[in-house]
Amino acid sequence: MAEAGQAREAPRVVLGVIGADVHAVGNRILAYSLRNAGIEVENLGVMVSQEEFIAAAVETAADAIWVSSLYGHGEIDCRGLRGRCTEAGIGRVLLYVGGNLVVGKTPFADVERRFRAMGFDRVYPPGTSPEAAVADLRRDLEARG
Amino acid sequence: MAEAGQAREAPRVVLGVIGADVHAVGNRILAYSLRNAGIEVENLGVMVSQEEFIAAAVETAADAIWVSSLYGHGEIDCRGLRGRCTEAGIGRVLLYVGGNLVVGKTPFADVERRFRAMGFDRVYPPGTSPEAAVADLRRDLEARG
Amino acid sequence: MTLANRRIPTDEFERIREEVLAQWPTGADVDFAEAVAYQRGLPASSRLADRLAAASREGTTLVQPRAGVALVDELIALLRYLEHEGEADLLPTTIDSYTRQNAYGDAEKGIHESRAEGRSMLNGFPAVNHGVRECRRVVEAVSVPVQVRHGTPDARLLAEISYAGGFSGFEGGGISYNIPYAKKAPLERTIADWQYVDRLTGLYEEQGISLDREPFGPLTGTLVPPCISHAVAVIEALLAAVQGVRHLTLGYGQCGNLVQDVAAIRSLRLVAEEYLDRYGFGDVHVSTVFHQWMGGFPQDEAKAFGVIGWGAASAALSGATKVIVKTPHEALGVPTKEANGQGLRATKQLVAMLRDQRMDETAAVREESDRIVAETRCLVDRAIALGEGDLAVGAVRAFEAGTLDVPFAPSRFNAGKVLPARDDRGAVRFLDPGALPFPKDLLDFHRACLEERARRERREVGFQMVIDDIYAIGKGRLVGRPR
Amino acid sequence: MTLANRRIPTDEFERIREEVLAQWPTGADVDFAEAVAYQRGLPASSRLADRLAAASREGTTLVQPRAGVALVDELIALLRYLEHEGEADLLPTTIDSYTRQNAYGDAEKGIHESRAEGRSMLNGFPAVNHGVRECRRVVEAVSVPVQVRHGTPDARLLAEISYAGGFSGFEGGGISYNIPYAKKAPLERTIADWQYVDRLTGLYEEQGISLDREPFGPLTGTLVPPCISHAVAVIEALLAAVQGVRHLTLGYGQCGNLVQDVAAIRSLRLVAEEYLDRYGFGDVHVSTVFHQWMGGFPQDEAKAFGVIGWGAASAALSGATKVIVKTPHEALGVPTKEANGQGLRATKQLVAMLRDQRMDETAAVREESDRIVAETRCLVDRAIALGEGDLAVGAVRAFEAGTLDVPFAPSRFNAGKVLPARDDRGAVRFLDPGALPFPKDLLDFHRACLEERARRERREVGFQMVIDDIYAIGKGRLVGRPR
Ligand code: B12
Ligand code: B12
Repeated sequence: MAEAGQAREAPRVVLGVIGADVHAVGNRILAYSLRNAGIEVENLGVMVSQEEFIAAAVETAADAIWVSSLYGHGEIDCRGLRGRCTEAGIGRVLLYVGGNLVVGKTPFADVERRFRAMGFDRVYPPGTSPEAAVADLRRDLEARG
Repeated sequence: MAEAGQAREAPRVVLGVIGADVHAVGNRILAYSLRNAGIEVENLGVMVSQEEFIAAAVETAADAIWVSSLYGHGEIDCRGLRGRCTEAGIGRVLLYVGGNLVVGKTPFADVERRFRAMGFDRVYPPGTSPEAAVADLRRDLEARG
Repeated sequence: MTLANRRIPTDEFERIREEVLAQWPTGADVDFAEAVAYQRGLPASSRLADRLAAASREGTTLVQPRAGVALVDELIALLRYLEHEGEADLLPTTIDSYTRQNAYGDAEKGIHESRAEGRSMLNGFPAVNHGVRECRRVVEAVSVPVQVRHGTPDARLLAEISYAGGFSGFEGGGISYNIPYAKKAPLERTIADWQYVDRLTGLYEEQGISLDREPFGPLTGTLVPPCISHAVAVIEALLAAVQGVRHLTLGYGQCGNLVQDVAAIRSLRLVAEEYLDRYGFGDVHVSTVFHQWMGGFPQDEAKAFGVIGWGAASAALSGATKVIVKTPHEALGVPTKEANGQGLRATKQLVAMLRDQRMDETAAVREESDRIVAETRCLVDRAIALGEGDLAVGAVRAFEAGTLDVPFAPSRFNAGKVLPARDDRGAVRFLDPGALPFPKDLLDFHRACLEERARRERREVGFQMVIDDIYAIGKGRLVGRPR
Repeated sequence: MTLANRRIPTDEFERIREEVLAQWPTGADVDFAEAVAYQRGLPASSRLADRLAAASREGTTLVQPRAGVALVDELIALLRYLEHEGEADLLPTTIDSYTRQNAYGDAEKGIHESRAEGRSMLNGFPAVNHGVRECRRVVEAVSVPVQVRHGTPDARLLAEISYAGGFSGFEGGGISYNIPYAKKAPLERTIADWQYVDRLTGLYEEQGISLDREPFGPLTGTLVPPCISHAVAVIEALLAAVQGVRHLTLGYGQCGNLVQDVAAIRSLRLVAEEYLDRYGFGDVHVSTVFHQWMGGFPQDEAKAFGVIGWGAASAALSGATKVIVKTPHEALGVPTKEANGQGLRATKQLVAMLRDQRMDETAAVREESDRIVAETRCLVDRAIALGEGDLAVGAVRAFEAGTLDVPFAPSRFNAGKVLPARDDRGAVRFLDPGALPFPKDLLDFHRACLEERARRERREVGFQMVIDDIYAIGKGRLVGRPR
C-alpha cells in the first residue's frame, strides 16, 4: 500500500457515483481520462454505496477514492464516509469528491467547506477538467512520499 | 381656454418628442390613439424644442402638453419647461411626460420623483398604453372642471 | 408470472394491487372508485389530455417546466409561481431520487431534514410519503394540469397515489425509466411493473377519466440518435395501448441540429401512428414533447439562455405539442423558482413568436425524417421478431442482443456498445452502431457522415470525438472540434 | 456645389476639409499623414476589414455589441469588459445624440454633468469633444477592432477624428443616417456630406489603410421590408465605391420570420455584388451584418433573452458576417455593462453552436430571396432612372417621388406613404406600397399575403394590423393578432 511507501508503478483509484445517483456520463469520461493518464482505475459505475467504495479500496489497495455526486443528495450520501474508511483500516486513503454536490446553485466555497469538514481531501466544482484533478492527485501522492 | 371654463367639444393636446430625439414610432401611435379617443391633437413630431411646444400650446389653447423622450436625454431636455410655460402665461397647462426618460434602466419611482419635481403632472414608464393615459387626461380635466 | 404483451387480467391486477398499496402506509388511502369520482370532479382546466388535444388542434406548443421540492406548501408556492410568474401552460411535479428507488424511508428522512434545515434537502417531491390528500392539495392549488415526472423503475405505488391524488399525467415507461435510471433493475421486471401503471391508466380511461401517459423520450439525454429514442417510444406506446391507454405523449430530446430535430418530431408522430394503426390502436391520441437540450449545459447563465433559446425555437419550428424547459441554473443545481421562471418566460416568448412558422416540410427535413423512420422500423421490427410476436418479450431480448442499445446508459441490461458522435453539421450519427440491425446503406451513411467530419478536422474518427461532443455545448459549441 | 455621383476632386475635398476641421477645436489635431502612419502602426488585430474578411473566409459570424458612455476611462472599462467578459469579437463606440446633431456645446455640458454626477448623462461617447488623442487611448486599450456607430447626418468631423483616432470602421450613410435620424436635414446635404466621409475613407484606402464602411441597415428598425433597406444599402454602396471605398459591410435588421431573414441576408449580398459588378466595382469586399430585432422589445429580461436568442440563431443560420447584439435591458434603458455582456454571451453561445448549420439554400428561402432581389432592382433602377444616370441625384428624387420610402421615418424628406404589416407567417409585407414602383404581380403578392392573414384573423386588412404588429414582440408575439 502507498502508506507503506512501496515502489508502485501507477497510482490506483477507486471511482464511482455515490448513492442512488445514476448520472453515468461523467463517470465514463473520468474513467477514460484516468486510464489515459496512466492511472489504474477500479470503476464501480453509478449507484455505489459507501460500503462498496470501501470494500473496493481495501481490495485494490487504492491510493484514492474518487466519489462523484451529481443529483443533489451528495451531502446526505457522503456523511460518515471518512469514519468508515478509518474503521476499515484505510483511514489515510485520499478522498476526493466532485460533481453537483448539493441541491441547488450554491457558492462553491460553502460547498467546499462542508465537504472538507466531512473529511474529504479535495472537493471539485462542476465543470472540473479531469486533467486538473489528476495533477492534484500526483501532487498529493508525491507529498506523501 | 380650458382654464376659463368654456364649453369645449374635445380636449386639446400638443404632442411631440423633445430635444434631439428622433424616435418616431411611439409618437405616431400616440397621435393616432389620441385622435381615435376623440381628442384634438397638434402633433409636432420628433425633435421638438421647449419653445416649439410652448408656442403650439399657446396657439391652440391646449389643455395639455404630452412630451415624449425616449433616447435618454429627457432629464436635460425637460428642465425648465414648467417655468417657461408660466412665463408664457400657460402655467396651468397639464404637463405629461413619458418614454425612456433617463439614461439606463432605473427604478421608475426615482424617475417619477425627478420629473414631478420638475413640474410634470404625470410621468409614464415605457410600455404605457395610450388608453390609460387618455383616461388620466379626462380625469384630470374633469377634476379641474 | 411470465412477461407477455397482453392486458393484465382484472383478478391478477387486483392481487398485485393489494401488494403495491401495502408498500407504504399511504397506499391504504387509495380507493379507486373514490379516486375516479375525485378526478371526474376536477375542472376541465386540470386535465392534461384535454389541454394537449386542444394544443394539437390549434397548432400551438405548450410550455412546461420541471420542478419539485420536498415539502407540500413549498411545492404549492413553487408551482403557483411557475404558473403566474413563469407563464407555464402545464405544470410538473418532479419526484425526488429516493422515491424513485422506492426508498421511502430515506425520503421520510429527507422530509424531516428539509423541515429542520428550512431548505429542500431532496431533489424532488416525495409524493408517496405525502400521500393522496396532500397531492390533492397540490393539484387544487393551481389552475393548469399537473403531471408527475420522475425516473422510477417501479412506479406502481407512485402511480396509484398520483392518480388518486388528482394528477392528470404520468411520465415514464418500463424501458425509458429503467435503462437511463437504474443499474440492476431487470427489464422483465420494469416492463411488467409499467404494464401495471398502464393498466391502471386504462382502468381510469374505462371510467371516462383520460390520463396522459408519457414515455420518457430523452433517455440519457446525451447524444441519443433519434431512431433509438423513437424505437423505445414506439415500443412503450404499443405496450401501453394494449393495457388500455388512449392518451400518449411521445418525447424526444433535442440534439441541436435543426433539420434533425424538426425531422425527429415529424418522424416520431409518423412512425408511432403507423405502428399504433397497424396493431389496431388507431384510436390512441398521440402528442409530442420536445425536451430542450438534455445534456451538459454551460455554467454561465447568459450562455444557458442561448441554449434554452435554441431549444425553444427548435421546438416551435418542429411543431411539437409541448416543450420541456431548462433553466439558466441547469449546469449548477436544481433551479430556484426565479431561475425556473426565467427559463419558462424566455421559452414562452420564443414559442409564441414562432407559432406561425414551421419547418417540417422542407426537402432536407423530409429526407432526414424518412431515414429516421426507416431506422426506427429496423429497430422495432427486430424487437418484434426477437419476441416471436410478443413485443414485451421482444424488447427484453432486443436489449440482450444489443439490437436496442442506449448510449451512456447506466443499466447492466444495456449492451453499451453503441457510440454516437456528431457529423459535420452537428446531427447525431452512429460512430459505432454496435449490434443495431441496420442494412448496409444506413451503416454506410452514418460512416460517411463521420468521415466527412474527420476530414474537416484532420483527425481519425474515434472516441475522442465522442468526448469532445459531450463537452461541446457546455463549452459553447455544438460539434466538439479539436482545439 | 451641386450634388453629383462623382469622386470629390482633391482640391475641393481639401477646401471642405478646412471648414470641417474648424467646426470644433479638436479638429485642429487631425493631421492626415500622421494619422495614416498611426493607423499603419496599429496591430492587425485592430483592423476591422481584416477581421471581417477572415470571418467571411471561415464562414463564422462575428459578434458585436453597441456601447458608449460619456467619459473616456469609463468607455475603456466598458469596452474591456465587453471584450473579456462579453467575449465580443468586435467592439463599438456608440456616439451620443448631441454629437449626432453636431451640438458639440451640449455634448460638452453632458461631459461636465457626467463628471459631476458620477454617472453617464449622455447616451453615448462624444468622440469629437474628446478628440484624436483620447480616441487613440480607447483603440489601444483593447485588442479587437473598434468601430464607430452613431446616427449622425453630418458626420464629417466625427469621421476625421474617428479615423485619425484609430477606429477602423465607421457606420452610416447619406440616406441611412438621415431618413431615420433626422427631421429637417435635406438629403442633398447629407448625401454630399457622406460623400466626404466616403472620400476620406478612400484616401486612407489609397494609402493602404483599409477602413470598413457600413451603411446603417435597419433604418427605423420597425417592420422595414427587406427590399427597402436593401435598396438603400445598394445605393449607399455604389455612392461609397465611387469615392474609393473598398470595404463595405451591408446591414439588415431582423424581421423575425426565419425564411425571410435568411433570404434577406442571402439576397443582400447577391444584389449588392450584382450592382457593384455592373458599375465596375468588382474589387469591393462585401460583408453582411445582421441586426437582432431593432424594434420594441419586451420589458421582462428573460423574454428579452428569448428575442435575443432568436436573433442570434437567425443570424447564424443566415450566414451573416457579423451580428449586432441587443441586451436584456433593451426595452428600458441604455444597458449596464453586465446586461450588455449577457446579450453578447447568449448570442455567442448560439452563434458558435450553429456555425455549422445553414439555411440559405432551401427552396422557400430561394424563392423569397429571388423576390427580394426583384423588388430591390425595381427600387434601385427607378432611382437610377430618376437621376438620369446620376445615382446621387436619383436617390434624392426617388425620396421626393416616394419611390423610395422608409416606414415610420421622422424625416420630412421621406414620403411616409408606405405601410408595412406582417403576413400570416410573420414575414413583413406591404400593406400600403405607397408610390413604390412595383409591377402588378409583386403588388398582388403582397396584397394576397395580407388578405390571407386578414381571413385568418377575421378582420379587414388595415392600420390596426400595423399597430398590433408594432406592439407584438413587446407583448410576446410576432404577428399582432387581435385579442
Ligand atoms: C444528463 C443529465 C441527466 C441524465 C443522466 C443520464 C445518465 N444516466 O447518465 C438524466 C436525464 C437521466 C438525468 C436524471 C436526473 N437528473 Co440530471 N442531469 C444531467 C445533466 C444535464 C448533465 C450531466 C452530464 O452528463 N454532464 C456531462 C459530464 C461530462 O459532466 P459531469 O457529470 O458534471 O462530470 C464531470 C465533472 O463534474 C467532474 N466530476 C464529476 N465527479 C467528479 C469527482 C471527482 C473526484 C472529480 C475530480 C471530478 C468529478 O468530472 C466529470 C467529467 O468531466 C446535468 C446538468 C448539467 N451538468 O448540465 C443534470 C443534473 C446533474 N441532474 C440533476 C437532477 C436533479 C436529476 C434528477 C434527480 C431529476 C431530473 N431532473 O429528472 C434525475 C436523477 C436521477 C438519479 N437517480 O440520479 C441536477 C442535480 C441538481 C443538484 N445537484 O442540485 C442537475 C445538475 C440538473 C439541474 N440543474 O437540475 N440527468
Ligand atoms: C426603434 C428604436 C430606434 C430607432 C428609431 C427609429 C425612429 N426614427 O423612430 C433607431 C434605430 C433609429 C434608434 C436610434 C437610437 N436609439 Co433607439 N430605440 C428603439 C427601440 C428599439 C424601440 C422604440 C419604439 O419604436 N418602440 C415602440 C413604440 C410604440 O413605443 P415607445 O416609443 O416606447 O412609445 C410608447 C410608450 O413609451 C408611450 N409613451 C411615449 N411617450 C409618451 C408620452 C406620454 C405623455 C405618454 C402618456 C406615453 C408615452 O406610448 C408610446 C406608444 O405606445 C427602443 C427600445 C425599446 N423600446 O425596445 C430603443 C431606445 C429607445 N433607443 C435608445 C437609444 C439610446 C438610441 C440611440 C441614442 C442610440 C442608438 N442605439 O443608436 C439612437 C437615438 C437617436 C436619436 N437622436 O434619438 C435607448 C434609449 C436609452 C435610454 N433612455 O436609456 C432605447 C431604450 C434602447 C436601449 N435600451 O438602449 N432607436
